[in-house]
Amino acid sequence: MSERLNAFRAEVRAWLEAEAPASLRGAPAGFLQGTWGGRKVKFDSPDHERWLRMMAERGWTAPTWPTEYGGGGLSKAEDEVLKSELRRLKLPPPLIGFGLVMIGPTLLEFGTEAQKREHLPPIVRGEIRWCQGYSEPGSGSDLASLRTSAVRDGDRFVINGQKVWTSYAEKSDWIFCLVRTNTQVPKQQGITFILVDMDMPGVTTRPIPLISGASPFCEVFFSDVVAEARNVIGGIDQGWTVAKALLGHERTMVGEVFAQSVAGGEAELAQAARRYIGADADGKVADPLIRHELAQVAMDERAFMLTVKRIKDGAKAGQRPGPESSILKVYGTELNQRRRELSVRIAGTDGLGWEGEDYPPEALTATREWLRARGNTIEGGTSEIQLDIIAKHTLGLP
Amino acid sequence: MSERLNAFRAEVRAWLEAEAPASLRGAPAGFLQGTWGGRKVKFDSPDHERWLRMMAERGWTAPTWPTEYGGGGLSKAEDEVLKSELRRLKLPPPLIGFGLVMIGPTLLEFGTEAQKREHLPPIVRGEIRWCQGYSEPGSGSDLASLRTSAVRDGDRFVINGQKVWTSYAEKSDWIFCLVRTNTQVPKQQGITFILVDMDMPGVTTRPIPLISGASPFCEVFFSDVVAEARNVIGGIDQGWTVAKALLGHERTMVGEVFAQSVAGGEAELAQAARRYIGADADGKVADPLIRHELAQVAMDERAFMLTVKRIKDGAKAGQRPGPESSILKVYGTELNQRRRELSVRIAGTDGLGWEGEDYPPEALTATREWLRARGNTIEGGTSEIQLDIIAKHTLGLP
Amino acid sequence: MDLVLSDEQRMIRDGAASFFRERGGVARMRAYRDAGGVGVGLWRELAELGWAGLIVPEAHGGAGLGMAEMAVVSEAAGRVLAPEPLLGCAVLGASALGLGGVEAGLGWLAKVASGEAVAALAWDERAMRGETARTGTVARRDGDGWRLEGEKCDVIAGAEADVLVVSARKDGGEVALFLVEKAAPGLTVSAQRRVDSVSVARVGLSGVAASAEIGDASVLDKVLDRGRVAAAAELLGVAGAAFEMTLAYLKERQQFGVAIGTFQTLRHRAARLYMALELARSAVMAASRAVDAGAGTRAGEAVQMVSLAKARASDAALLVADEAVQMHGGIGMTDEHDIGLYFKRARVLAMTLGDGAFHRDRWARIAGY
Amino acid sequence: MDLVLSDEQRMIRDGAASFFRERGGVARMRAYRDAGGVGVGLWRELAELGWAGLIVPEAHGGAGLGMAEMAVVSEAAGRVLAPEPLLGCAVLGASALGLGGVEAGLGWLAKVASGEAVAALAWDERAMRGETARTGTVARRDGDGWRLEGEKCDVIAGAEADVLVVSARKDGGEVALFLVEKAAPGLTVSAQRRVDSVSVARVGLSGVAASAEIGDASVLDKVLDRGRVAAAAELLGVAGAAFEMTLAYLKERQQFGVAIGTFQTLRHRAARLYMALELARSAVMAASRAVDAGAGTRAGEAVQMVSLAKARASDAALLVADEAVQMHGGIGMTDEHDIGLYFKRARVLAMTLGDGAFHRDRWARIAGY
Repeated sequence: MSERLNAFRAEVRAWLEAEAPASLRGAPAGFLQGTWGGRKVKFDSPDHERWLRMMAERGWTAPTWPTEYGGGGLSKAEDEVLKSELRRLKLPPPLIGFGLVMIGPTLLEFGTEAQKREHLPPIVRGEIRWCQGYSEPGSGSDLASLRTSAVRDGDRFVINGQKVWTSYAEKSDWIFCLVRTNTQVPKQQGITFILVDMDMPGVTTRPIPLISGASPFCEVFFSDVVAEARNVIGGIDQGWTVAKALLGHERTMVGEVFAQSVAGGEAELAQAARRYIGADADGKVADPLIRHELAQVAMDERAFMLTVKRIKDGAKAGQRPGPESSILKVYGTELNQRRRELSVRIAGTDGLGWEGEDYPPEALTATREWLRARGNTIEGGTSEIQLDIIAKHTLGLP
Repeated sequence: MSERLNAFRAEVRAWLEAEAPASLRGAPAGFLQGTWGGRKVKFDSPDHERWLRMMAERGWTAPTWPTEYGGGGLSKAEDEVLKSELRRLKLPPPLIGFGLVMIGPTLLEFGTEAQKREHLPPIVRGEIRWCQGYSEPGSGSDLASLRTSAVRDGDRFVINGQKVWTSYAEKSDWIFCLVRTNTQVPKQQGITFILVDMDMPGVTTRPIPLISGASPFCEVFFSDVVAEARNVIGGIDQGWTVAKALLGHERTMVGEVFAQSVAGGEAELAQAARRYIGADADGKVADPLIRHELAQVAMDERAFMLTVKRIKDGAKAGQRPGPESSILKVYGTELNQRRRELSVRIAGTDGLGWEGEDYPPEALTATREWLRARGNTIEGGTSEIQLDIIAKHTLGLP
Repeated sequence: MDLVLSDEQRMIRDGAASFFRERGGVARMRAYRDAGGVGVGLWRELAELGWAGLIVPEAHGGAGLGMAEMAVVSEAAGRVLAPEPLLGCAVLGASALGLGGVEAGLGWLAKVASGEAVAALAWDERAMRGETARTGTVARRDGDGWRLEGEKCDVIAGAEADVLVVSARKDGGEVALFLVEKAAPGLTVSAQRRVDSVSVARVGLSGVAASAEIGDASVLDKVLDRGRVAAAAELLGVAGAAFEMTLAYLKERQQFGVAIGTFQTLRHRAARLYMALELARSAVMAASRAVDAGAGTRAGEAVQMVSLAKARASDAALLVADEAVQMHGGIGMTDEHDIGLYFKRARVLAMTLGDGAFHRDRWARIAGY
Repeated sequence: MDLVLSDEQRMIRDGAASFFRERGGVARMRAYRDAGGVGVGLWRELAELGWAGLIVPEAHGGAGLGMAEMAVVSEAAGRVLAPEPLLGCAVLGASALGLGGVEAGLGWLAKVASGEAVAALAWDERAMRGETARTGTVARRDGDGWRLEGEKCDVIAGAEADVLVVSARKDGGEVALFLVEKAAPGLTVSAQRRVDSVSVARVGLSGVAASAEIGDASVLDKVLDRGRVAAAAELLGVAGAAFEMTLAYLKERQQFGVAIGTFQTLRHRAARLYMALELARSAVMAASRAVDAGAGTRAGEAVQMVSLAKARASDAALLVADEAVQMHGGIGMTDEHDIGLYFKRARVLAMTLGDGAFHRDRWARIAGY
């Protein structure tokens, strides 16, 4: 087994060394860096395009998906090897997006053979970009109360309503939506999960500016939009099961994203504190409260990252994912808020800057990140909902 | 009016100057200092006894109660004058206890003429000491679920059950109790407020040691205890109305007690911090976090006392008691906890002492006060219940 | 010093509330922002109502009232996020001109009270972190006068000011206040936009001739303390209005078939916000009265009350602001909803003239821990 | 350094849990307390199970295991508030005797491991506030040996100890560790009772002759860090058990016709306690492994992990303890209910070897802010 893996590693390494575009090597590995794909794709460079094509050809844009749907057909262990080799050369992912991490896995779990054959290969090749149509203005925490309606008309559905908080809707090609197909039954039982081509007439999008400025979020309006009945996933009125599976997946992802994003934050904050506040005779950050909060945030970050590691180590050791994972979303988002808050406090008067040449650019960024972070405990399931879930499912409270 | 008050003041002053026992003047005015009265009364000194008798004779142990029940018949304004003159000579109150502040006012509001004539004069004279029988082991926050039963038998009731958290039960003569007289109706509608002579056969009491050590709290057990039906206050099955009125009164009192108790705490804490921690080169308490928390607690105390003052000033100006008063119990008790917590932290290793000659006596006291304070947010209506009340009644949340 | 509003104060409060309501409430701030956030809004109208000169002595054309009355107006302004420089001009500017009792300063007061002239105080600097003892701007003696050298930041109403009062160290020693007129050569004023979209000025002083010295460091402290009381009162208004919007939302927003205000967690948290606001209000009332009582109070007492008020109001407002956005959920994060405007103003005012931590440190210093 | 328990560690955990359960759980602590709270309880039995010598090298009669294994036993002991001196003797005492590698100290280890002798570390003093740099006890050279002068406090198992390791400044300079036997003239040991009813000793040293010098300041730091890991692990046990008792109470206690665990405020607060405990657990696992890895880790890294674990575990335990009493309501305040015993032990362990604030300061120092 390990021998086969070693052989695989050698093969991957040789191929990457030989073929991967030199211009992309040594890139900083930000988690949102990479090509999003889609009909309106914009490549950062011709090498980015070449990199996508060559990886997609091997199915390595979706390494663990079955080869019959264009995937790489790799085992988890092989996937780890591939990832570590990409990291070794500091290569960006060839393709990112909600097709790969959200609708793709959902189709693999709930889709019919025909649906998989139709929708997965274009995702692997980066030809179709997907977005998510879940929340509505009246349905936030109570998602199942959604009202966007889909009325059957032969082998089609006609959709009317509005979605909100759809990331990158204006750049996407297809949207996976929750729609109401039955109003005569309890709310969870009348929801259908359907795929909609956003090029169809009647779909319009509008960006949502936030308190922190521009954002990828959009509203999406449906006015007599036609969707094919064959694009219903998991059965008519059966969409809630599909939706919940996807949501659970999303929350784990969010926790991990925050874990990645906190790494290295400590040093940055400490530097800012020295720059803005200076040091006392002992060489300590001159404001003892700020210094104490720096330690608090840094230590909380470390404890958080160690918890992420503990969960992963447990999984590696063959333990079932423990209930600890339920805390990642709540804690990770609050931690990010506290960090941004501290960063603004450290910046003093600069921390209040909104625009203007007199403010240091990094201070302006910090201010907007602080504002943006307020949304972390709301989006993707509010902290209140997460705590309810922990109380009920993890602690077994009645 | 003001002239009459001035005349009254002159009269009071002259009388006190002439008659009040010299040995009692200049006493520290702790809010629990004074004679409790009752059949088992213990006077701190013969002068304390003389002081009680001479004040009771004028009805000035209960200055505002009507003279026909032994009270002083004073107006509120006259009462204020009397109080200020007592303060001037630093005289202790001649009599304290739950008769004066709890059952007395309740009888004045809800009692029949016969009940008032029977029970009020012995309170005024300090002959009968009262205690309160409300909570039961199964009925804490949900007081109305109480189960101690009283069964009618002619013009008597036979009582069986258990009360808990009765302060000074073993030193008291009578207990005012909530008992269940009807189990066939909604719980609030089957409760009766009744007065019980604790010398009756079948009453036993047991003290409750707390995590902080000995306490005035007791359990009271009723085993076929007989009470006269004429001692029902407010009607059979009508006790909940009486109980609620008394509870509201109690909560305001608790808030005021905390307001009194915080005064002067700041200087004491600051001195302890200097003694235990020392000062840095700038003369500041050497631990910057402790110093910061000292300021936090001191400022919170000041804001709290100012709020108490604002409520009183508003009442003086003829405004109806505002909703602000609902916050006193919650905030005052949490403040006391934080202060005790800080005091233990300041004392370092001494803060952990339980007993032993090697610990400074004030540190041992501080430790027990810290432990005792944990109960503040539970007794007299938990903070959770208080916050529910604020949300509903003050904020009008549904 | 009873902590109740007098009849006159109630009248002023009600008058201010209805003025701001008639002028469009918070919608006016949104329009002001979308128009670029420059200028002093309805300053002339406010002056006609007597608010620009509210604390200016009657002898100098003002109403001769105190901070207790000013606080009432500031709170009303805070409730609608009024962009006018009540704090910047009517409190800081007017106090800086007048409290030193120097003719050159007093002479401006009538124009300030009438709204003809805008005055601003330039005291803060980027590296000071609120401590006047760290003032870096220097005044060098030049014949009978002084020349100023340095850079000031966050000057409220600085871009619109006709006259500036600038703090600087006399020959690098004691801090004093200097009068600088708009046209003075060497003076550069550039507007900057803060998160609340109200612009403040960065002021460069390059050998600028001061027209007079009008106060010493103790005057500056008194001016700042008046500003702190006004800022605290304004915060009460900002946070109070944000809290009421949130309370209304809790009653109205339905999820899971019920109003979200039925959820106990939100109820308890709302009750805690209410407590924080009530305690802050007591402190602000006490501070305004202590400042007005002036010499009548124990040394340090008024200063401690001011720090108490500013700390409490700042902390309460930040807490309310955070919770208001959270309780509004997604809509609270959108630029379209007014709660975000309150969130931003709360932050700016909380940091202005010292936040909670600053004032707890100051309290500890005065109390001698 | 994977953060999972090995099979051996699981076995030790399960063994310890069943041992303590069979011996009566927390009821044993109550009985111990009611009997006056002196002595070392079932120490001999614990020694027979190998726990007294768990981290003593095999060459000296111990099991030769590490802090990762010790942490597992300490947690199990914490869950039942075991009064035995695992922390005092098996960790602090044994480490102080052995880590300096000096024969005079090593010679005691076999007896300690077998339970024949109890060892204790006397390092703290009333005015030190946990900082070893403030050690006041002095060692004066006396011929080839040293004589100790000073007073130590809070010596765990000090009253029962056959041998003490005492920290003192050599001629007022560097701190070092000295071996002092029970019978040494000039040594006075008096037991004191702390809130958790486990007695500790105050130790007076009046010209006491040390039988050897067995370690320097760096050894003391290592000893204390091992103690911190063990205390943090014990806190996990104390807080974990208190949390589970509270959770059970939330499910069982009925008010208003429902279990109080249906009230959202309590649910959310319980969820937060859970989070605090899980994060503390991760930190404790990481710290025990970092200490065991020793030289393999970046300088400072293990020390930071230790401070992280102790700070996190202390803070989590204090939070859990406060909430556990509050959620139990009145019954939680009675001496009769076990939750109070947990409350008190949590406080003692949280303050022992540095509380959260102490370790945040230490972290900041190492991190260089």
